[in-house]
Order: sequence, then C-alpha cells, then structure tokens
Amino acid sequence: MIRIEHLSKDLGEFFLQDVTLDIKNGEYFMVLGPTGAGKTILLETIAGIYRVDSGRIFLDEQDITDIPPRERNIGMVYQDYTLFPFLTVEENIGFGLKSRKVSKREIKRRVDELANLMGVFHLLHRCPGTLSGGEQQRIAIARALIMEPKVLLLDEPLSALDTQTTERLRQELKNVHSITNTTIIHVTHSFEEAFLLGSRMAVMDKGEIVQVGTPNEVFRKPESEFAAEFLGVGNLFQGESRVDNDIACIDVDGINIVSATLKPGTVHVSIRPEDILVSTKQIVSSARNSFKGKIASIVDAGTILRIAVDVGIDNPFIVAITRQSFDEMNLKTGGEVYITFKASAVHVF
Amino acid sequence: MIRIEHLSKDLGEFFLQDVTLDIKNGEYFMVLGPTGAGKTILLETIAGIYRVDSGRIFLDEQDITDIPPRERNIGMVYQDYTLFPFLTVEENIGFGLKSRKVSKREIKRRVDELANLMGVFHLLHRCPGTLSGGEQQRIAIARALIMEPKVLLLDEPLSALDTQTTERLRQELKNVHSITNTTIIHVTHSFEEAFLLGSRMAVMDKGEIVQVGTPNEVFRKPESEFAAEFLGVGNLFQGESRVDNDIACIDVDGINIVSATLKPGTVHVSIRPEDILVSTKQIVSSARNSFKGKIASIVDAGTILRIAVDVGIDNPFIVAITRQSFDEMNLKTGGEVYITFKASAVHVF
Amino acid sequence: MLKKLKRSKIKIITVLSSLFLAAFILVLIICVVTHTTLPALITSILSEEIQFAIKLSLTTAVVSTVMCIGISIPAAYALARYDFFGKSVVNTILDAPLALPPLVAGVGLLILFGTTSFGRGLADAGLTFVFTPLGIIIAQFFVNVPFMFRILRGTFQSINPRYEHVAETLGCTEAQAFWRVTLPMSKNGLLAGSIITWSKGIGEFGAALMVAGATRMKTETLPISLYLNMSCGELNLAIAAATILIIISLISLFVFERYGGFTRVF
Amino acid sequence: MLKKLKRSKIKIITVLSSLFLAAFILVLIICVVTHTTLPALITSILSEEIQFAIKLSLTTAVVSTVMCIGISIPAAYALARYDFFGKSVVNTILDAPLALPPLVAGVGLLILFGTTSFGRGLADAGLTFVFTPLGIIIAQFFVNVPFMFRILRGTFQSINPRYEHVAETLGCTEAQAFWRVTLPMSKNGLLAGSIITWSKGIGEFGAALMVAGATRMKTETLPISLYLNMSCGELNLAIAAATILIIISLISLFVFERYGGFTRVF
Repeated sequence: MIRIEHLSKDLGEFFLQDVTLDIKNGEYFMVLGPTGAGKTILLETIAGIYRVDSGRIFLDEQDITDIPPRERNIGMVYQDYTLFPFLTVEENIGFGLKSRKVSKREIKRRVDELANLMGVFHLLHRCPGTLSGGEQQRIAIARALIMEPKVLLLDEPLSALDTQTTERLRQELKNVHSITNTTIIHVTHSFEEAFLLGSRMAVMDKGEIVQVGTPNEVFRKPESEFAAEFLGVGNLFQGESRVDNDIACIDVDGINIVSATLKPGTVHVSIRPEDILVSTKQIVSSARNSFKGKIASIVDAGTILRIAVDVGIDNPFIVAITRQSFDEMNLKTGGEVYITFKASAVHVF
Repeated sequence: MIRIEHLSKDLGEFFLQDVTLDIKNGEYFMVLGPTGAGKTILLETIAGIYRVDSGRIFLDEQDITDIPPRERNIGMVYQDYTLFPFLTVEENIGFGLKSRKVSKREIKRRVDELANLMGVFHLLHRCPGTLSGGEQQRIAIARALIMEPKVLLLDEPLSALDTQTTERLRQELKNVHSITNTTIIHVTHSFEEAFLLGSRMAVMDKGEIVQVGTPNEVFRKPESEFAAEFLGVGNLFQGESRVDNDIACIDVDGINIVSATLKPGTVHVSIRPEDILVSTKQIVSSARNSFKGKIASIVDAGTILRIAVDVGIDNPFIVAITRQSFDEMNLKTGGEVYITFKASAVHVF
Repeated sequence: MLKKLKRSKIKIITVLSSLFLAAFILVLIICVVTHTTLPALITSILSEEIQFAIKLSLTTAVVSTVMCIGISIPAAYALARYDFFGKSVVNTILDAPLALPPLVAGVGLLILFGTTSFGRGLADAGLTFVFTPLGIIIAQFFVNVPFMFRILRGTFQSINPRYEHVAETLGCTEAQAFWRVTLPMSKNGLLAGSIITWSKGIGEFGAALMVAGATRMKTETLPISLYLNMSCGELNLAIAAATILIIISLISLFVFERYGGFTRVF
Repeated sequence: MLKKLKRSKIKIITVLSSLFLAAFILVLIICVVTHTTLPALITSILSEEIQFAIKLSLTTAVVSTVMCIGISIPAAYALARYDFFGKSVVNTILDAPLALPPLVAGVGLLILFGTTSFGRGLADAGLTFVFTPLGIIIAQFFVNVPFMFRILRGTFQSINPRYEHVAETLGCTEAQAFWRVTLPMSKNGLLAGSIITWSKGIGEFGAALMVAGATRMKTETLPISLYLNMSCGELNLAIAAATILIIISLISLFVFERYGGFTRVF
C-alpha cells in the first residue's frame, strides 16, 4: 500500500539512508529505534514535508514522491501534539475540513463524531493550552482522523505521557485502528509499545532500516548486533494471567509463571537472563518460579555464557551465567537442569 | 571547632531550618542529602556569603556570624569550579594571596607548591576554559587551599565528573585531608562518597539536619523514614578483595563473597535485599554465593517480609521475600536457613 | 545593624545610582509637561496647527507602519525559516539602519528621490517624495523597518515549523499554512512590533526633516511642529506637541513591554 | 524541476522580499557616498569646518559615553543583583528614553537646564548647558544611557554571582570582588556597549539641536554640520559629514555585533 524505495534524505543532524519499506493496507506498522535514528524524518518524508534527495514513495501504486502534503491524504500526529493554541478544540479538529471547504454543518457533524470516538466531546469548547497531555494527544489524533487519511503517521505519540495515560491511549489506538481500519505507521523507542500494537515492525538505526518483521520474529531472531542490543534479547513470553491473593499466576504454554505484577488477562512476560539461576538439583527457596528443563544450546560470550533451557514450551529460556559457575556445574547440551527465578524478577506488560 | 547553633536562612526556593551542628577539628565531615535539601546554602552560610536570618556560627569558639567572608578564613569550592576564565591557572591559584598583598615571589613559591600537591603544575600557564573537569576541580581546590583555610567547604566537588576521574579525585581528597589536616565539610548526594570519605556525616532533608553520626551508624540505624528511604537500607559490608581469574573474592569478617566487579583492596560491598534467595536446604546452582545462617529477626512489611539472617559476621544479612514464600517455607526466628545470591548481584565500591 | 550597613555599602551605592538615574529621567519628563498651565495646554492642543500636526503624524505613522509590516513579514519569514546564499550578508545589511543616524538616512532618501533618474521617474508618475508628506512616510519607513524586521524574525523563529507541517498535512498550501497558522501564532509579536514602529514613526524627526522639510501646515508632524514652535518661541504650542509625544511614547512603551516585545527584538 | 519551483513559491517570494529590502538600504548608502567626487570629498573633509565638527563629535561622544558607563555600571549592577523596593518601577523608567523622541528629550533638557533654578544654579557655577558643547554631551548622555544600561544589566545577569562569592572567600571585599572578577568578566559587554553608545552619540541630532542649537563652529557636530550645510546648499561639505557618519556607524555596528552586543541589549 505504501512502498518506499531507496529513500535518502540528509538534514544534517538527522538523515535517512537508502530506506526501503513495504507497508500493507490496514496494517499497524511500528518503527522502533533509539533517539536520532531518523524515525521522525522518515515520517515527515512520507508525509511530504521534506523533499527526498533520492528514492521514490508510492501510495496505492501511485508515485507521490513529488506531490505536496495536502494532496497526499496522509495524517500526521507529532509527539508534542502541535495543537493550534489560538483555536478551540472544536476548531482544531475541524481545521482540515475547513481547508477542504466542507460546509459548516458537515464539519460540525464530523467533529462531533470524531470527538466522540476519541472521548474528547466534553472538551470541544476548551482551549488546548489548558488540557492534559493525554487529552491533547487524543485531539491531535482526532484532527488527523477527520481527514479520513489513507495512512496515519504517529510520531512517538505516547512518549510524553504518564504510565497510566499511556496504557489507556495504547488501548484506544488499538480501537481506532480496528474501527477505522486506517493504515498506521507508529514510531516509538519503546519495545513494549512495538510489541503490544504492531502487526509488523521495522528496527531503525542511524538512518537505516536494519530489520523488518513481526515483533515476535524481530525479537526472537535479531539480525544484527544493534537490534539484539537495543531489544535487550532475553526471555519473552505471552500468557494468560490470573490474579489471586496478591500474586499473579501466568499460564505460558502450560507452565505457570508467578509474578509480583498484578495485571490480569493476556499479558507479555519478560525475565532478564541474568535474573535466572541454573542448578542441577531442584531448589527449595524463596524463589517462586522453578522449572525443570533440558539444555538446548550453550553460547560462549567470554566471561558470560548464555544457556538456552528448554522447559517444554515453545521458546527456550535464556540464562546468563558466569564461566566459573558453568565450569563448576559441569553443564552440557542435553543435560537436565532446573531454572529458578523470583516473582519480582518477572516483568509483565 | 565549627559550631552551628539554630541556624535559619530563607532564600525562597532553598532554605535552612534550625540547623545545629558541631564539627571537630581536622574532621572530614560529609553532608548528604537529595537535590534541594539546602546543602549548598548551608555551606554558603558557613562561608559568610549570606547573612543568617537567625542562629549563630562559631569558629574556634569565636562568633563569626557577622563577619564578612574574607575575614573568616574558610575556603569554598563549588561544583562548577568557578575558575576565573580571564586568568591563567597560575593567577587563579594565586588570586587569594594577591588579595592579602603577599609578595610576588612568595606567591610564586606557594602556587608552585600547591600546584604540585594537586598535580596541576604542568597546567600553570594554561587558561581554565581549555581544561577538563577533573583538572579544573583540582585547580579550584588548590586555589582554596593556598589560603591555608581553617575549614574547606566542598560543594558536590565530584558530581560533574566522569566515574574514573571521580575515583581518582576521591583518593586525592583523602590525601589532601591527611596531608594538610584541614577540617573539610563536603556536601554530596552520593551515599558511596559519604561512606568512602566521611569520618562523620549528617543527613539533610528540606533544610533540616535529620541525622548525624558516623556513616556506619547512619546507615545501620537510620532514625527517620526519609533517611532509610534515601540511603536504600540493605546489606552493606566492608572487606578485603582479591581478584583472581576474572572473579573477585571478598573476605568479609571471615566469609568469602564472590563478585563480578574486579576491584582489589579494601572495598565496600552491598547487596540488595531483593536479590537474595532464602532456602531451608543448601542450593547447588549457578549462584556463586551461598551461606548458612540463623534467622535473627523477621519484620513484616505487608506483602514483603524482611528477614535478618545471621551468618556469623558482625551484621546480619537482610533478605526481602514475599509473604507466599514465607508461608510456604515456614520460617521462624532462630531457624536455620541458607542464603544464596549471584556474583552479579554483589555491588562493590 | 551598623555592621549590616557596612557590609551592604556596595548595595546602597549601586541602588542609589539607579534611583538617581531614574529620578533624572522622571524630572525631565515632568519638566516638559508642567512647563505650561493646563488651560493653555488644552487651548494649544485644540489649535488648528497642533490638530493638523496630530492628524499628519497619526496618518503618516500608520501608513509607514503598514509598509514596514508588509515588507517585514515576508523578509523576516525568509530569514527565520530558509537557508539561502548570502543570508548572513542580508542579515547584516538589514541591521544597518539601526546604527545609521536618521539624519544621514534622510539625506540618502533626499538624494535618491530628489536627484536620481529613479526619483524623477517616480515624481513624473505622481509620487513626489521631496518636501511632501510622502517623504515623511518613506523616512519613517526606512528608519523603523529594521525594528519591525527584527521583532518579526524573532517571533517566527520562536514558532515551531511543525505547526506549519501539520497544517500542510491538513490540506493547506504553504501559503495557507502561513496565513492560517503562523500568522495567528505571531499575533503578540506583530502587535508589539506595530506599536513600537508606529510610536517611533510618530517621533521621527531627523530623517523626515531632511526629506520632507519643515513647512508649517504642510509637512508639520508633531516633532516638526515642536521644532518650528521652539524655533520661533511659540512655547505653548511647542509644549503641547511635546506633551502629546510623551503620552504616545509612554503608552506605546507600556504596551510594547506588556506583549514581551523586547525579548523579540534582538 | 517545474514542480520543485512551484512548491517553493513561498520561499522565492519571501527571499526576494528580503533581498529587495537589503538592496534598498544598500542603494541608499551608496547614493550618499557617491554623490560627490573623491577629490571634492577629500577637500571637504580637510576643510576647517568639517575638521572642527569631527573633533567636536569625537570628544563630545567620548565624554558622554564615559558618563554613560560611569552611571550605568552601578545602576545596572543594582538591578542585576539586588532586590529592592521599587525595582520594577525603576526598570520601567530607565526604559523610557528608548521610546521618547530625542527632540522631546532635548526640549526637556532645555527646560531643565535653561529655565529652572537648578539649571541657573549650575550656570552660575560655570556649567552652562544651553547652546554650548556641554549641552551636546548631556543630550547624548540622556538619549543613550538606556542602551548602555540594558547592555550592562544583561551582561551582569549572565555572570554567575558564585564567582564573586568565591572571590570574597579568597580575601576580597565586595567592591574588590566586583573590580577584580565581575568587571573583567564583563569586558565584552562593556566594549560592545561603549562602541554602540559612542556611535549613537556621534549620530545624535534632535536632542542636541534643541539643547545646544546649531551654531557654526561652536556647537557644530557632524550631524549638525550635515544639517547646516544641507540647509544652505553646501552639498560637498554635507556629503563629507554624511560619509564620515556612515563609516563610523557601519564600523561600530560591525564591532558591536562581533562582541555579541545585540544578544545583551534586551
């Protein structure tokens, strides 16, 4: 639907280098990368704000490389909301339709509709300056959506918000996507966000796309050292969490992982490889999680070794241990071991 | 030597409230507190830069509350060095003696001496703007020391420096103190610094002194919730570290703690209570540290319990476990348990 | 207490200096406005001559301010947003009238419009600048345009271009984005710039004197009126003109500072 | 390429506006300096009258600049470092001469020194300001002191008071700390302020005209000379005066911007 071919753009501090991407119709596509990776300039180039140095952009097979932003029908939402401070919320949301010379009545109708969808109807007569970050971001999204864009570009839309608001807005973004079925390109530096929202994702570094795939693929098989480092390769699982008696019990492919984070429903679970103990005998201890498994592989990384332990679920646990421990315990591929970790080491999101 | 009685000073954003302190001759006194606790204004009031609202300051039994800074003979070194940019390093160090109308030859002699002591002799003809933070801080200290002050006030002297420079300068501050035997009051927000340098310390919060004592006393027995919180009460020990074959072995009162931080000599060791496992049987695992001990006390803190385990050294280990673990293991005061923690969980400084 | 006083000696001296300077300025202004009696002042203000001067001053200043706005908006926008060859040279040249004495600017305008073929061409087309109110307008424009330009450049620089970018994705052309977003957001800067340009235009003397001369009831603005009446000893009329000028300048200064103008000038 | 041009239409228009404005200013300056021939210019500059005007302008401007420095250093220091009752009022009053037309300031000075008992007292003591070079100095001082004041206030504000604190712990009194630390650190601001005050002093016309009058070879500064010679058609002498004024103002502007003066003014 959007096809980007060999796109390059140099703005001095930020730049894009030979970016090629193919984004499908209705996809929720995430772009993940550290600060300065060129994520924002990628969006701005897609929106038509900067002219490309070289390369082509196609939207629905039409070459849009040289047409101005207003003819592209691509919506853009910046991290800092950029609501027009001299207009009311209503006028902000209706801004785009006014450009299109839509009748006042029709504008009113559409604004009300979008305001309802984004839950900002009660704010229509307020000025943006007095609103919270979450409210402003909702309005900015409504303002973009009212144009019924073919593609909606979100530039770190959640990064300036507090945790609670972030979680609520994530859910709303999911809803917006499923209701409007708009293609969304969402830029973020949060791995969690990419995982929770994206149907596919790209990892960017220094103006280049280093990997594209489903979040799961990218996470399981990072194709470069940068991706591995940036994603903090470790143990990531999906499961069903039940909260009971101040503790959460998460069913992951049949095994139960206990966590101190009390979040029910379908969740993701991650455990840092350094937080897991390996032992050859079962441990009775204060640690709430203990599983028996087989060593699937051993990777020697100098003073640290990474051991993959298969405990009978889809993906093995990765455990990092020191060379001394490894030598003392005499571990071998295929050997039977126990892995143990505390409930507080289980990160749930 | 310095006696501060009921000192109050209100500068709006920062303030002191009824501060009383007694600092002995030749002491290395630390003042620890978070940003905004009023640490800098305490030093500035001692130096005489601000007039007090109420209270008295005595230096060697003489009331100095109302005499101007230049007659107090108290040196001051700020965090941001405040070297005079239009003077050479030599002129900076000699600045104070020039005020005292010391002869040029004598100034030259003393500047050379101090520059040697602080290891900045080779920089004497440079301008401060071109020097590194560590060099600038050394010069600032030399500039204060040349006045042979009765008291040297250091306002977070190491906080703007990188880790390596910080460690070197810490050692040099120790040396300066033992060579010159000047009374030093050193303000910091780093607990490590207070522990490494201070013979006594005060904890400040919101313009008040909340506790005074040796670093060990303050750390072991925080007298307020703030102090406990700020100091991050946990397991802190001193020991001798031997580095051998990529691992450090630290002798603490006869037991050997293994750490991944390779720092030899006399060191401090801390382990977060959450990072320690308790078990009723010995664990054979990848964890490098395991000790047998007796439960000395159990403190119920809601969903978390803090268990003190005496392993035969001066201070018990504090272990934090969840209520579930506690109930399952049926732990009792006096019971025998094993504590286990990984080498990577041992923080050495 | 004695010690306290002793220690703050430098504070006392410096604060007294500032008070002395402020008093000097205040006394001077009061000297002018109290130099005549209120009835005489009112009579003078209502005189035909002063009424003419007020009207001429107000209209020329309004026209020159509009001209300043008209050229400064695009020029300031170009220097705030775009990079182009010779940008820094243009910036420096646009600062020049700030340093140039107004009298010299007036002589320059007189030569340009009075002696060159360009000026004669304009005169043939009906635009005579020499010794006419048009000359007053061009003098005010030339002297004040760098102020307006600097204020607007600062204002545009302070507006994140992302606002324009968003407007473009919402169906605006670049020009529409400027008109519908950037300009409304520059309201305060524009207001502050306009008021100070207008006020300085009303007070302009040296440049206007050179180009337009000092002809009673023809090119007699308030400063020219002040000058003419001081010259021929009509003190009441002179004070009336001066008083009106003081009131206008103080009110504009107040409005200007209120809208944060000074922070935008440089 | 055609599309590219079309899309950057607004850039082209705005950049052209700025170039047009710069060209206008440049042409005007060139008009003045090329209005006479070089030999005539040199002869005029060497004439007794212009030589007198140059000397008078330089000396009065130097004296008034020194006076501005003398009062601005303590006044600006007070407003940068201390809080005192009436501080914001003092700040506002010190801004007033920026908005006041110089002509009005001149009338005020004339009334203050010419008609009040204070002025007569000064005259009896030998300090006659009216129609004397002393009047030129006081006029330049009054009009320019707010510039100097603002530049120095900005400079002092930008210097962390901790430098003075440290100097005091190193044996300085407050005054010594200011003299040995703050003043050397203010060098650039002081230099920028002095050059612009001096340059503006040399160009001062309206206020000086009112207080000191325009008497040939007595109160004839460069602007007054320009005015007198323009009035009586001595074009070569007038252009000579204007050319010197242009050179002085452009050089000062260059020095001023080099020392970052504008960033300190407001």
